[in-house]
Amino acid sequence: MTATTQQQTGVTMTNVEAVRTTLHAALVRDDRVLVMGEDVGARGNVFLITKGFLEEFGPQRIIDTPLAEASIVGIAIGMAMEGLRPIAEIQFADFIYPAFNQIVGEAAKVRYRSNGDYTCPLVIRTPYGGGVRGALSHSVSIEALFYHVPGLTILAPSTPADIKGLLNAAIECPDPVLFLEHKKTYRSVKGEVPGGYYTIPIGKADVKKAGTQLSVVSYGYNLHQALDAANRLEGDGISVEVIDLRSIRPMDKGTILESVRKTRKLLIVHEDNKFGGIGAEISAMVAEEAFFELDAPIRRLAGPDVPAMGYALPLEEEFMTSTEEMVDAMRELARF
Amino acid sequence: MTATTQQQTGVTMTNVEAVRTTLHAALVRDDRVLVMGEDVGARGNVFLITKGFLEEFGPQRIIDTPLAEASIVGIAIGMAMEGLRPIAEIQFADFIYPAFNQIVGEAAKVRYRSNGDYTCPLVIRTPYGGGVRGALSHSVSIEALFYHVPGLTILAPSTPADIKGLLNAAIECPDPVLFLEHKKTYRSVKGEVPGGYYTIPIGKADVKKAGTQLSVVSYGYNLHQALDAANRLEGDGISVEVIDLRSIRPMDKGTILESVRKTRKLLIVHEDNKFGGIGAEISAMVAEEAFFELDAPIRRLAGPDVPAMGYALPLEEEFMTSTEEMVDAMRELARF
Amino acid sequence: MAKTTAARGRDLDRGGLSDEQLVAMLRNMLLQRQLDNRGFQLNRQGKIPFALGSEGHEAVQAGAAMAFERGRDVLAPYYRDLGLALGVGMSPFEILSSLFARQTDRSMGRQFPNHYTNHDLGVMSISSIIAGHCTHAVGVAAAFKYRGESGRAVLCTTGEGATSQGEWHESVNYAAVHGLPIVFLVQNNEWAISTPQDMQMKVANVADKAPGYGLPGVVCDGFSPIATYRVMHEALERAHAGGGPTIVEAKCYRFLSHSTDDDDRTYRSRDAIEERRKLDPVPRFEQALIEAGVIDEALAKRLKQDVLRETNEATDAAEAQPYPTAESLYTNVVAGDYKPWQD
Amino acid sequence: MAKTTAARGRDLDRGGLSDEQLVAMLRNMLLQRQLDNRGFQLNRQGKIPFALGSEGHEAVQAGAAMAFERGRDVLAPYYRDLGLALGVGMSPFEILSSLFARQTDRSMGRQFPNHYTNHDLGVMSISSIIAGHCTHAVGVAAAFKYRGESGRAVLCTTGEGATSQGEWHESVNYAAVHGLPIVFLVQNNEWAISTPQDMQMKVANVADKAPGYGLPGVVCDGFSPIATYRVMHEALERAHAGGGPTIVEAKCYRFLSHSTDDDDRTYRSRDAIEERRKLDPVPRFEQALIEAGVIDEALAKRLKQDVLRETNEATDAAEAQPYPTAESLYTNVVAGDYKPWQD
Ligand SMILES: Cc1ncc(C[n+]2csc(CCOP(=O)(O)OP(=O)(O)O)c2C)c(N)n1
Ligand SMILES: Cc1ncc(C[n+]2csc(CCOP(=O)(O)OP(=O)(O)O)c2C)c(N)n1
Ligand SMILES: [Mg+2]
Ligand SMILES: [Mg+2]
Repeated sequence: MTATTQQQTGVTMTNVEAVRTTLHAALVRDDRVLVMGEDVGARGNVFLITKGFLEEFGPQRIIDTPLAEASIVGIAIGMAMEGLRPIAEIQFADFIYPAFNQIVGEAAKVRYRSNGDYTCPLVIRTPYGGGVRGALSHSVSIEALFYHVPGLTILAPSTPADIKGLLNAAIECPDPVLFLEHKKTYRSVKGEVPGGYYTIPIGKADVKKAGTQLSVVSYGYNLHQALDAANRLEGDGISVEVIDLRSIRPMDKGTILESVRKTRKLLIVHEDNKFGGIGAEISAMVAEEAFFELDAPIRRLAGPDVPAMGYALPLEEEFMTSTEEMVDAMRELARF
Repeated sequence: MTATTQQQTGVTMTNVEAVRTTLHAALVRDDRVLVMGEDVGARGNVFLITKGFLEEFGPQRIIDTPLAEASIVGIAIGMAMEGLRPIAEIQFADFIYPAFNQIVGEAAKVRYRSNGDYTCPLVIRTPYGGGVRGALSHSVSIEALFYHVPGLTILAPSTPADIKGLLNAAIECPDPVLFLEHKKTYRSVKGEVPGGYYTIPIGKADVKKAGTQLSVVSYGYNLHQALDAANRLEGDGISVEVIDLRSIRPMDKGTILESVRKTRKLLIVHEDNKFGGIGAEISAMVAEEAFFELDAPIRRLAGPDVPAMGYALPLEEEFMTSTEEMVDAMRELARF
Repeated sequence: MAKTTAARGRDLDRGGLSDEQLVAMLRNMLLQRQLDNRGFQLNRQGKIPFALGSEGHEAVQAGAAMAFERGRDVLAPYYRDLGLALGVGMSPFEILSSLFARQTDRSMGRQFPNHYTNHDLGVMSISSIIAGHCTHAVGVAAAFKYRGESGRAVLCTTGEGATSQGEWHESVNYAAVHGLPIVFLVQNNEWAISTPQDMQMKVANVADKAPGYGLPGVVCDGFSPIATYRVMHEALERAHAGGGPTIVEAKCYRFLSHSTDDDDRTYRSRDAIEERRKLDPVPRFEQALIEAGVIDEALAKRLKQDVLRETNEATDAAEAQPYPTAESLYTNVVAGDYKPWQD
Repeated sequence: MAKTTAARGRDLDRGGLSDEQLVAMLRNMLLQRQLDNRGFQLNRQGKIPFALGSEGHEAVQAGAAMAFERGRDVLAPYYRDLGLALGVGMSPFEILSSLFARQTDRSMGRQFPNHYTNHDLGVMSISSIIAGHCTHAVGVAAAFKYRGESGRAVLCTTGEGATSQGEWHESVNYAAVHGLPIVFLVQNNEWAISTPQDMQMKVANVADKAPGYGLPGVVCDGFSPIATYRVMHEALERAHAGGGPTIVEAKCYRFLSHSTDDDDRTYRSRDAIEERRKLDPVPRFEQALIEAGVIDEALAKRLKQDVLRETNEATDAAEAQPYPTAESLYTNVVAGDYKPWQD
C-alpha cells in the first residue's frame, strides 16, 4: 500500500492521487467507511484509485459488486440508513443512469420523506467528462441531470487540494453527495495538497484567480483551461477573475454575485451541453439579482447540444471547448 | 367503446378525453401503433384513458406489461427500432426514474449513435404534477430531469386542442417524445377540439392571451392559473401576454423573444422546483438575446426547492403556486 | 361441536407458539381488519382522500410479525404491510395520524398513508416506487454482517408484482452472492392492481425464482398465520445464524380493490373474490383458536370490542391533531439550513 | 496419426453441418483471431486509442452465427461479438473503419469500436451500457410476434456479468411471459473485467436462472463451434416455430485482458489462463477438421493466408479513409434540422 495516509505536510500530487489518498485516509480513520463498486477490489478500480485497498482493508470493506448500478447505489443507501458511511463508485458517469431511481427517487428523499427519522450519509463517486477518447459512452457530463434535485449535494472539485477537502466534507456530510471527478484532470492536473485532515465547506466557490474586468465561472477540466486563458490575457492587459464553482448544489450565490458586481460582466464555461445546463441557472440567478449591475449580456460557453462527443478525434475536438475559444470569448466580453 | 374516433366536427371535451380520443384514433388509423404499460388493459389505465381499448383492439395492441418501467420503455424502443409506433405509458411520472437509463442512455441516442442507421419513433406518455393530494410520490414534475438531453423531444400541452394536435405530432415524430400530461388538468380543464386529424408543429409555443405590458411564459396547470390571473388584471388595466410553452424541448425562442421585445418584461411560472428548472434556461436565453430590451429583471415564480409537496393539505398548498400569488407577481412586475 | 376443549387443543398444530402468542396473532389480525375498514370508511366519509387496504393479508402479516425479533430485526416493509407494522410495534394512533396526514405522523404529513417509518422500531422509511426499498433492505443486512451482528436479520416484503422489477432481481442476487441475513417475503395476492400473476411471470410460484439465485424458496399458506409463522421463523433463524437469504412466498389474496382510487369490477369477477372470501383468514383463525380451546367465544368477543375501541380512540385522537404547518414544508430537506443557492 | 481420413471423418459429430459450413465456421474463427490481434497491434503502434478482444469467444460466435438465419433473424449484439458480426455478414472493412474511427464507419466515428450496427444485416445499434440492449431485443421479438412474422427470431447476446443487471431480468421475464421468439445467448467467459463469476452470482451456471423465468436453459461448450451451433440452432428453431425464448449459456473464456485499457495481471493468475489456452478453440477446431478430413493442411494454411490478406487489405483501406468532419458532429441528433432552441 503506497497511499500516504499519514501525510502531515503538504505534498504535490495529481487529482487521481488526491482521490486515492483521501479515500485511504478515510478508511483508516473510520471503520464505518466502506468502498463498493465494480472492479474496486483486486483490480483496484479502472483508474487504479483503490489499488492495494483490498489487501489492506479486506473484502468486507472493499466490495467488488455484481454488475448492477441500481443495486450499488441502493445497497449503499441501506448501509447509510443503518449508520455506515459507504462510498459507492460508478465506474464511469455514463453508467449512472440505471441508478437514477435510487439517487433521485430514493437517496435524495430519505431524510425528507421520513422527516428526519432516517438519513442517508452516502457518497457516490464517479469519473465524468471527455477529452480522453471515451466516445459516446465514456465521456458524458451528468451534473445537469441531477442538479435540479432537492436533497442532493453535488460536488465537482478540480484541484487536488479541493478534492481532498471536499471529499472529506462529503464523507462527513449527513446527506447523500454526488462527487464528480473529471477524468481528464486525473493525471493531467497536479497541485499542492496540505497535510493533515481538513475539510472544505460544501457550497463554497473559490476565486482561483482575482481580476477586475470580467468574471468567469467554471469547473472541471474547463476550469484549468479558463485559468490558462485568463493568464494569457493578463499579458494583454485584460484582468479576468476566475471562479471555481466546486459545489454545484448548493451553489455559492455570494461569491458569484460579489465578483459580478465588481467586474460587471460574466462568462460561464462548462463542458456539458448548453441547453438546460448548469450555466442556465447561474445566468438566471445573476440576471435576477444583479441585472442593473451588468454591463453586458451574460455569456455561456458550453458544449454543443448534441448527445455526446464522438470517438473520432475531430468529433471530440469539436465538442470540447478549446482554450483558444475561451481566450476569444473572454477578450470579446471584456471589450464589450 | 365510447371514444369519438370519427369525430369530424369540433366538440368540447376535457384534457383526459382529448388524450383518450386521440389515442383511440391513432389505434384505428395505424396498425403500427401499440399502447403498452401497467394496467392499460382490462383496467383501462388508472385514469380510464384506455378504457375499452383492450376489448376493441385486443391484447396484442393494448399490452398490460409486468411491473417494470425500464422494460416498458426499453421494449418499446426495440419495437420502434423495428418499425412499430409504440406508445408506452408510465403510470405516474414519479415512476419514470427506473426507466431513466432507457430514455436518456438509449432512446435519446439511437439515431445519433448509429448516425441514422436506426431510429426510435417512440412516444412515452405520463401524467405528472400535483394538486391532487398525490403526496411525495404521485405529484412530481419531471421535465427538468430530461430537458437537458439532446435527442429527446418533450411536450407538455395544457388544453384539449393542443393535446390532440401535439399527441398526433408526437406519434408522427420519427424520434422519441416524452409526452407530459398534467393530471390536475385531466378533468378540470375543458375546451373546444377541432374535428378531423391535425397536428400542431413540435417546438412552437402559443400565445394564449395577447397583451402589451408583461410577458408570462408558463405550461401545465399553472398556465390556466396564469390565464386567470392575467384576465383578472385586465380589469385593473394591466395588459398581460400569456404564452403557453407547450414544447419544452425544442423550445420556441422566436415566440418568447418577440413577446418580450414587445412587453420588455418577463415572468416565468412553473410548478416544478425553481433551481435548475425550465425557467432557468428561458431566463438565461432571454437575458442573452434581449438583455438591452428588458426593463426589469426576469422573474421566476416556481415551486420551492424541496423534494416534493407533502400529503397534508397545507403542505400541498404551500408548494403549489396560487393564482393570487401569480396576480401579485404580475402586478408587481408590470409596475416595475 | 361435541369435542372437548382438550381434544380440540390437539387438533391445532400451533407451530411451537404459546397461547399468548396465538392470541396476539389473532388480535393483530382483528386490529388490522378494523383499521383497514376504518380507512375506507373515513375515505367514504370524505375525511381522508385515500386509503389502501390489506384485507386478505392479515394472516401472513400476523405470522411474519410473530417471527420478527423486536429490537434486533429490521423491517423493510411495503405499503400493504399494516399488520406487520402493527405486529412489530407501531400503534393505531401512528397509523391514523398518517391516514389523516396530521403533525403526529412520523413523516409529518408528507408521505402517503401506508408508507410506514419508525426508526426506533426498526421500520425503514419507504418510497412509493415499487421495489425501490429492496436494495436498502439488502444494505442493512450487509451492515449487520459487516459489523458482525449475528442474530440480526432484515425482513424485506413486497407483493408478487414487485418481483418483476429489475431492482428486486439485483437485491436478491446481491444478498445471495454475499450470503446476507435477509428474508424476502413476497405476499402473493394474485394481483398487481389489475394485472394478474400470469401476466407478471411465467412461473406458477414466486418461490420458483429462488433456485436461479442459488437460494432456498419456500411457499406457504398465507391464509394461515401459523403456517406463515413457521416458515418465516425458520427463514429468519437461518438468517440469524449466518445461513443466508431465503425467498418466502405467502399465497394470499387481495379482497378489496387496490385502493380507494381503484375499482376492481373492471378486471375481476365477483365470483372469484367470493370464492376466496370463504377462506377469509380472520374468522377462520378465530374459529380455529376457539375450536382448539385456546380462546373461548367470550374472549373472542372481547378482543373484537377491544380493537374496535382502540381504533375508535386512535381515530379520535389522531383527528384531533393539527395538520403540519405550511412552514414545515421547508425543513429536513438536508441537514441544517437548506438553500440550493448558498448565500 | 495413423487413422485414415475416412476413419477420422467418422470421429467428428458435425451437428448436421455440411463441409462448406464447417469450413465457413473455421474461417470465421481464423478471421476473428486475426482481426482481434490487429486491433491490439494497432493500439500498441499508437494508431488507435482502444481495442477490445474476443479471443476465447471464437467458437461460440462462429457456431451461433451459423445458426442465425440471415435476412430473417436480428442480432442484438454486445461489444465482444466480433465473430457474430462477421458471421452475419459484416466486413473486416467495417470493423477496421470503426477501429480507426473513420468516416466509413456506420456510426461515422461516433461509437467506440466494437459497437456494431448494420440495419441492412439486422445488426442492432447498441450503447455501452451493459444489458441496455436486452430490452430492445425483446421489443424486436415482440414486433415479429405482433406482425405474425413466424420464422423470425432475435439473437440477444451478453456476457455473464450482464445477467446481474435489472434490465436483463426484466427482458427475460417479459419475453417469457409473452412467449416471444428470442434466444438469450450468454457468453460466460468467467470474468466481468476483474470480477469473477462467483462474485456475480451464486449459481454455478447462468442457465440455472432459466427455470425461474419458466424457460428452458441450456449449457453448451463454448469452445466448440459445433456444440454451440447445435444448441443455438435448436433454440432458434424453437423461437422460429413459436416455442418461445431460450437461455443458452456458452462456457468460454476471455484469453486477453478486458481491453487495451485493462491489465489482468492484477486479478488473475497466468497459470489459469495458460490452462485454458491449452483448449484454445481456434487451433483445436482447425485440427479437428483436418483430422476429420473436412480440410487438409494445405487448405488450413490457405485459409489463414486468406484472412491475413483480408485483414491487411481492410486495414489499409480503412486507414486510408478520412476522419468524419467536425461538422458531422451536429447531424442526426433528431430527424431534420436540430435546434434545442427553435427559431
Ligand atoms: C415503480 C412503480 N411502478 C408503478 C407503481 C404503481 N403501482 C402501485 S401498487 C402497484 C401494484 C403492485 O402489485 P404487487 O407488487 O403485487 O403488490 P400488491 O399491491 O398486490 O400488494 C402498482 C403498479 C408504483 N408505485 N411504482
Ligand atoms: C452499465 C454498465 N456498467 C459498467 C460498465 C463497464 N463495463 C464494461 S464491460 C464490463 C464487464 C462485462 O462483463 P460481462 O458481461 O461478463 O462481459 P465480458 O466483457 O466478460 O464479455 C463492465 C463492468 C458498462 N459498460 N456498463
Ligand atoms: Mg400483488
Ligand atoms: Mg464475462
